[in-house]
Amino acid sequence: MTRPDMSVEIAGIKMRNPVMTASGTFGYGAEFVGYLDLESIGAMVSKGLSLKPKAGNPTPRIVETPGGMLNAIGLQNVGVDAFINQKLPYLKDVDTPVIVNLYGNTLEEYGEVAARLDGQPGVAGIEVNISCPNVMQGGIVFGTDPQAAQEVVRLVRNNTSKPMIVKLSPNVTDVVLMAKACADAGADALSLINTLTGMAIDLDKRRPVLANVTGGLSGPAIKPVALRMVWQVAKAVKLPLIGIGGIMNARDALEFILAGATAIQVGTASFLDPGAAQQIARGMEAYLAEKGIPSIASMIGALEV
Amino acid sequence: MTRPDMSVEIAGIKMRNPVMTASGTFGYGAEFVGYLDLESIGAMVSKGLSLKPKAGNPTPRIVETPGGMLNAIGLQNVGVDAFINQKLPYLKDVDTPVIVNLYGNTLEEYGEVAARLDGQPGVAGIEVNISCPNVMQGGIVFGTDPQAAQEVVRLVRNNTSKPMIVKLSPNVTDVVLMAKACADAGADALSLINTLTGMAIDLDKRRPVLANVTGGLSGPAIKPVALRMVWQVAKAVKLPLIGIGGIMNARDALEFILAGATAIQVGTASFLDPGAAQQIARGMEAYLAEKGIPSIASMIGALEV
Amino acid sequence: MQFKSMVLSNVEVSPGYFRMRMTAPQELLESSPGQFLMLKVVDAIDPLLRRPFGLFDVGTFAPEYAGCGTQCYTEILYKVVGKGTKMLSALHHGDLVDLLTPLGKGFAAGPAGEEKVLVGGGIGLAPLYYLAKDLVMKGEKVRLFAGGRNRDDILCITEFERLGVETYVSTDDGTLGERGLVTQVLEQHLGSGMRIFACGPTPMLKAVALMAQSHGVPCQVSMEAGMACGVGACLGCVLKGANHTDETPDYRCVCKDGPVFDSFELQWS
Amino acid sequence: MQFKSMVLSNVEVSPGYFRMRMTAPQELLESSPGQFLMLKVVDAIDPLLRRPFGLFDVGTFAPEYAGCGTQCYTEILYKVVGKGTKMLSALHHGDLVDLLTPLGKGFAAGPAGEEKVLVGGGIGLAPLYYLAKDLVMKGEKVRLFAGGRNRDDILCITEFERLGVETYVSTDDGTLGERGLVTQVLEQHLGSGMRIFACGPTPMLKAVALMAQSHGVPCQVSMEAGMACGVGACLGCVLKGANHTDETPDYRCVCKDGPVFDSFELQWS
Ligand SMILES: Cc1cc2nc3c(=O)[nH]c(=O)nc-3n(C[C@H](O)[C@H](O)[C@H](O)COP(=O)(O)OP(=O)(O)OC[C@H]3O[C@@H](n4cnc5c(N)ncnc54)[C@H](O)[C@@H]3O)c2cc1C
Ligand SMILES: Cc1cc2nc3c(=O)[nH]c(=O)nc-3n(C[C@H](O)[C@H](O)[C@H](O)COP(=O)(O)OP(=O)(O)OC[C@H]3O[C@@H](n4cnc5c(N)ncnc54)[C@H](O)[C@@H]3O)c2cc1C
Ligand SMILES: Cc1cc2nc3c(=O)[nH]c(=O)nc-3n(C[C@H](O)[C@H](O)[C@H](O)COP(=O)(O)O)c2cc1C
Ligand SMILES: Cc1cc2nc3c(=O)[nH]c(=O)nc-3n(C[C@H](O)[C@H](O)[C@H](O)COP(=O)(O)O)c2cc1C
Ligand code: FES
Ligand code: FES
Repeated sequence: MTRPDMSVEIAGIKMRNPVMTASGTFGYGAEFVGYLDLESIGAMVSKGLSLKPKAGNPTPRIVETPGGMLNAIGLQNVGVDAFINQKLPYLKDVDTPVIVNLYGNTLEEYGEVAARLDGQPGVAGIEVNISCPNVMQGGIVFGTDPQAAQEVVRLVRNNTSKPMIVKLSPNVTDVVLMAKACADAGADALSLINTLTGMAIDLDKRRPVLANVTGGLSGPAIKPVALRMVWQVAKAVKLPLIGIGGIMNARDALEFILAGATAIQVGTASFLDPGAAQQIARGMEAYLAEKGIPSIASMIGALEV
Repeated sequence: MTRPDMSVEIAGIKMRNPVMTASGTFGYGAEFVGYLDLESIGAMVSKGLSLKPKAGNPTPRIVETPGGMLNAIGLQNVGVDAFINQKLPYLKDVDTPVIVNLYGNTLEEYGEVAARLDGQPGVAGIEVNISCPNVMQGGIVFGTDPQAAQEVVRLVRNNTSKPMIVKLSPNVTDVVLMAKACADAGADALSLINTLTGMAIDLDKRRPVLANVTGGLSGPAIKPVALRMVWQVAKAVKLPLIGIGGIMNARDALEFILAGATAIQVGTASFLDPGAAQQIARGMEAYLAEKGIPSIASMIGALEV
Repeated sequence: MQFKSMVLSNVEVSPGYFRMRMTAPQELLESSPGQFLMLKVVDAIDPLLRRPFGLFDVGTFAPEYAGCGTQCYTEILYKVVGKGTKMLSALHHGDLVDLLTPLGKGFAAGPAGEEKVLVGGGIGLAPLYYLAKDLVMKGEKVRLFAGGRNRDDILCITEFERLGVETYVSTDDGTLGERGLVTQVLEQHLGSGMRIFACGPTPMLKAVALMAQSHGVPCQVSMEAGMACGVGACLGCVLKGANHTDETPDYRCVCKDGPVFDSFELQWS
Repeated sequence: MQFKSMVLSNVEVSPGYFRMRMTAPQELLESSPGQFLMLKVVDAIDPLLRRPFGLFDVGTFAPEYAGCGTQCYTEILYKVVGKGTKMLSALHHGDLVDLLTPLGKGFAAGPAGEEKVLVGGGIGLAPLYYLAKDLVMKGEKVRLFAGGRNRDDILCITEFERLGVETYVSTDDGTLGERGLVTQVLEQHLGSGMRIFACGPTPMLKAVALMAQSHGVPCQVSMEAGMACGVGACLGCVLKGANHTDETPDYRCVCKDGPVFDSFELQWS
C-alpha cells in the first residue's frame, strides 16, 4: 500500500501536510522541542509580532470556560527585530516553513512590519492578523470593517513579496463580506477563525476574571462556529483557506478540510497536549490510509450538501 | 434571618424571581410538570409562534457539539391560534407569567401574530424573535440589520399593548448597535442572546450532520460570548435586560445579573435536567441568603470593572 | 421521574456490549416495556446531553446489606459506540448516575391468545427482554427472532430461553443460528393470529413493517432518533408520520409519541 | 516529558487534602525540587486545561508484582478547591492520568553549611517536602516553618520530622502549634547564615520576601498563576518582574522562568 499524499500548497508555500500551528499558541516553536518533531508538521506560525516589543495586558490573562478558554494576552511579543535576530536563526535550521503572524497598532505599522520581514529568507510567508479582539487600538477596527480591512491588506501587499495570508475575525455579521474584501485587496490566502470575544466573571469578587475584562474565546467550544464560517467562505471565495478553531484531533481537522480548508491550524489543543499538532498530522494520514483515500487534496471541499 | 427578596420586574411583568425558561427549550410548559413546580419560577417563555402552524425542518435536527448543541428545529410550532385555544387555557391556571415568543415569516406576519395575542389576558408579555438563524426567510435578515430590526419592532409595537421584549441575535458585528436600534423603535426590554450559527460535519459520510446544514449553537460553550454581550449592552442601553446563553446553574445566572441583566433565561440546561430552572432559582436565593445580600435587585449590574 | 441511581453491576456480556443494573424507586415497577430512560453519564459537560436507553429489565431484589427491604432495580443493555457509552462502560458498583424514566410510550401487548412475535436486530434486543418477561407473565406464547452481523451481536438469548420464549437466531455470517437476515427467517414463520414487536436498525424495521403489513399482521416498532430532552420539548427527535408531505407536514416525537409506534403510523419510504 | 501515569494511591491525609502517588519514568529522578507537573484529569473537555501541581516527592519503589524491577514514582499533595481537584480526588489505584513534567525552574539549594529555612503556608507545603528530602540527603540542616488557618491545614508534619527536619507549626486559631501567622514565628528565628525557601499564598510570600530582604537573608519563593500551556508558549502565567513599569514592562513566566524565583526578581508592591 502506498502512503497517502498529504502534501498541500498554500499560495506557493509547500507543506508536507496540512497541519500548521496557530499563532500565539506555539510560542516561537522552540518551546515545543522535546514534545514533538518540528519537521513532522506542515508549517509553524509565530506569535503575533508588532514593530516594537509589546508588553501585553496585566494579569490575570487567561481563564478556563466551558469547553474553551478566554485569553487576553494583549499580543505580548518580542517585536519584529528581536524575532529576526533571536528567534529566526534557530528556526532556519528546521526544515518546516515558518509563517510570521503580524499586526500593527496603526495602519502604517502593518506596512512597516511586513517590510522588515520581506527580505528574510527564513520567512516562508506572513499571516496578517486583522482580527485580534484583545487590543484597544489595532486589530478590532480593521477586522470587523470591510473598508478598513482592505486598507490594511493593500498596504501590506505593497510592502511584501511574500505569500500573504489574511486572518479573519469571527466577530462579524457577515464573514463572507470580509473574506471577499480581503481577497479583492490582494490576499493570497485566508485563515479563519480568530477568537470570539467573550467574558468571564468572578461571582464572589464581583469582578471580571480577566484584567482586560474581555478576552478571546478559543478551544472546542468554538468549533461549530469556525466550521460554519469556513464552509461559508469556501463557497464564496476562490482563495485557499486555512481552517482554525477548536481542532483537537485528526477527525476535527478532516472536517475542516471537507468544509473547504486546504490546511488547518492547531491552537488551544497544543496547550492540552504539546504534541497535538504532530499527532493530528499522523492521525489524518492514518484516516486516509484506512479509507484508501490516495490524497488529502481530494478531500478539500468534498462535503456533499 | 429574613429571606432575600428575589422579585424583579421587567417592563411591568412582575416575577417572583429572575428565572425564566427560554423559548424552544421548555415546550409549552406542560411537558415539564412532574419535574418542577411551574409556580417556583419567575416566568415561562413559550416556543416561538408563527401565524400558521409550522412544520419545521427535516431531520436530523440536533447534534451535540463540544460543551454545546446545535439545533435546526426550524421553528416548528402549532401556530398562534392553536396556542391560544389549546395551550394557553392550561397555563392560565398556573400562577406564573406566560410570555409568548413570536416570529414572522414576513414583516407583516410579525404584526399579525402580535395583534392576535394582544387581547389574550393569559399572555403577560411577548418576546419578539428577530434573531432565529435557522429559517431561510424570516429571522435572519431582521436580526442582523438595524434598519430591518427597527421596522419589525415598530410594527409589533403598533400591534400590541403588551410588554414587548425583543430578543437579539449574537451573530452581529456590533450587538450594541442592534440593541440601541430596538430600544429606539419601542422595545420595553431586550433579551440576549439567541443561538450562534454553527455547523457540524459527519466525516465518514462527508455530509453535514444537520439536514438544514447549519444550526444554532446553545449551551455552556456560548456562555462567555453571551456574558460579554449582556455586559456591553447594559453599559449602553437603559432598558431592562434578560440574560440568556449557557446558564447551567445558580452561579452562572448570578454572573449575568452582575453583568447587568434583570432576569435570566434557562435554555439547554432544561434538557440536561428538566428541573433546572427551579433549581437555579433556589440556588440563587441560597447564595444571597448565605452572603447576607438582602435583594437580587442590589446585584443587577453590580459588576466592578 | 428524575432520580439519582446507584450502579449495582456493569458487565460485558459480549464483546462491546454491556449490561448495567442500577437502583430505582418502586414507582418504576409501574413502567411499561418499550419505555426508555435518559441517562446523564457524568456530572460534567462532556458529554453534555443525556443518552437514551430502552428499559431492558425492571424488577426487585433483596440487597445484601442488613436492615433493608426489597429494592427496585432497572437494567439497560447497551453497545459501546461512542464517547458516552465508552464512559458508561467504565462505571462500577457504587457509582452514581442521574436518570429520567420511564419516558415515552411502550408496547401495547394486544389481546390475549395471539402469538407474540418479538423481532430484534443487534442491540435492538434490549427493550424486548422486558417485554418478553411481561408477556410471559401474562401467560402469552412468545417467540423471539434475533439477528445480528455475527455471533457477538446475539445477546442474552439464554435469558429469553429461561423465560420459556422460543428463540430463532440468525447471523449475516452464519457464525450463530441460520445464515441470513432476521427478516428472512421471520418471513418463513409469518401467519395470522400473530402480533409483531420489533426493535433494531431502521432498515430492518422498515423491512419488518412492510412485511407485516403485506401479511396483514399487526406490528409495532420501537424507533431511534437523536434526542436532547426526552420529554417532548425540544422537537429534535421527530419522524415523519404516515401522511406527512412537505405541504401538510406531520411529525411525531420519538420521545413522547414513541419510541414505540404502530407500523401504520409512520412513513417508511 | 509527557507520559501516561498510573495512579498507585490517592489518600485523604487531612480533610480536603489528598496525597496521590503515580508511576513515572526513571528520568524523573533527575528533576529538581520546586519543579512541577501539569496533569490532565480526564480525557474529555471538562475540565479542559491541565492543572499544575508541585512535585511533593519523587522516588523509587519495588512493585508488588513479580518480575518487575524498581519503578519510579512521583507524588503530589493537593487541596480540593474546584472541579479539577474534585475529580482528581475520586481517582483510585489503576486509573490513568496524563502528565507533563518536570516543568519549570526549581529551588537552588545554595552553598553547603547554611541553615536551610523552609516556609510553607497551607498547601504551599507541597513542594517543600521534596526539597527537604533533597537537602537532608546533601547533609544540610533544615528547619520547616509551617502555617495554616487551623490544624487541618497543617500537612504531613510527621513526614518532615522523620527526615530529621526541625519543625515549627503555627495556626491562625491556635488549634495546632503557636497561635499566629507563620511569618510572626519565622521572624523570631531569622538571622544570618540562613537561606529561605518559601511557598504559599501570595500575601504570605510577599511578607516573607520583604522580611528576608530587610534581614539580608537570601530568599526564594515558589509562585502560582493561572496556566494554560506550562511550557512558556501561551504567556498566560506572567508576573511582574522587579523593574516592571507600564512603560518598560518586564513580565516573567511562572511556568518557565519560575515557579521558583529569587525574591529580588519580582515586584512585590
Ligand atoms: C429511544 C432510544 C432507545 C435506545 N435504546 C438503546 C439501548 O437500549 N441500548 C443501546 O445500546 N443503545 C440504545 N439507543 C442508542 C443509544 O442512545 C446511543 O447508542 C447512544 O446515545 C450513543 O452515545 P455515545 O455517546 O456512545 O455515542 P456518540 O459519540 O454520541 O455517537 C456515536 C454514534 O451513535 C449515534 N447516536 C448518538 N446519539 C444517539 C441517539 N440519541 N440516538 C441514536 N443514535 C445516536 C451517533 O449518530 C453516532 O453515529 C437508544 C436510542 C434511543 C433514541
Ligand atoms: C506552579 C503551580 C504549582 C501548584 N502546586 C500545587 C500543589 O502542589 N498542590 C495544590 O493543591 N495546588 C497547587 N497549585 C494550585 C492548583 O493548580 C489549583 O488549585 C488547581 O489548578 C485548581 O483546579 P480546580 O479545577 O480544582 O479548580 P478550579 O475550579 O479551576 O478553580 C478553583 C479555584 O482555584 C483557582 N485556580 C484554578 N486554576 C489555577 C491555577 N492554574 N493556578 C492557581 N490557581 C488556580 C481558581 O482561580 C479558583 O479560585 C499549583 C499551582 C501552580 C501554578
Ligand atoms: C493564548 C492565545 C494567544 C493567541 N495569540 C494570537 C496572536 O498573537 N495572533 C493571532 O492571530 N491569533 C492569536 N490567537 C488565536 C489563535 O491563533 C487561534 O486563531 C484561536 O485560538 C482559535 O483556534 P483554537 O480554538 O484551536 O485555539 C491566540 C490564541 C490563544 C489561545
Ligand atoms: C432546541 C432549541 C429550540 C429553540 N427555539 C427557539 C425559538 O423558537 N425561539 C427563540 O427565540 N429561541 C429559540 N431557541 C434559543 C433559546 O431560547 C436560547 O436563546 C438559546 O438556546 C441560548 O440559551 P441556552 O444556551 O441556555 O440554551 C431555541 C434553542 C434550542 C436549543
Ligand atoms: S427529545 Fe426533545 S422532543 Fe424528543
Ligand atoms: S502557562 Fe503558558 S506561558 Fe506559562
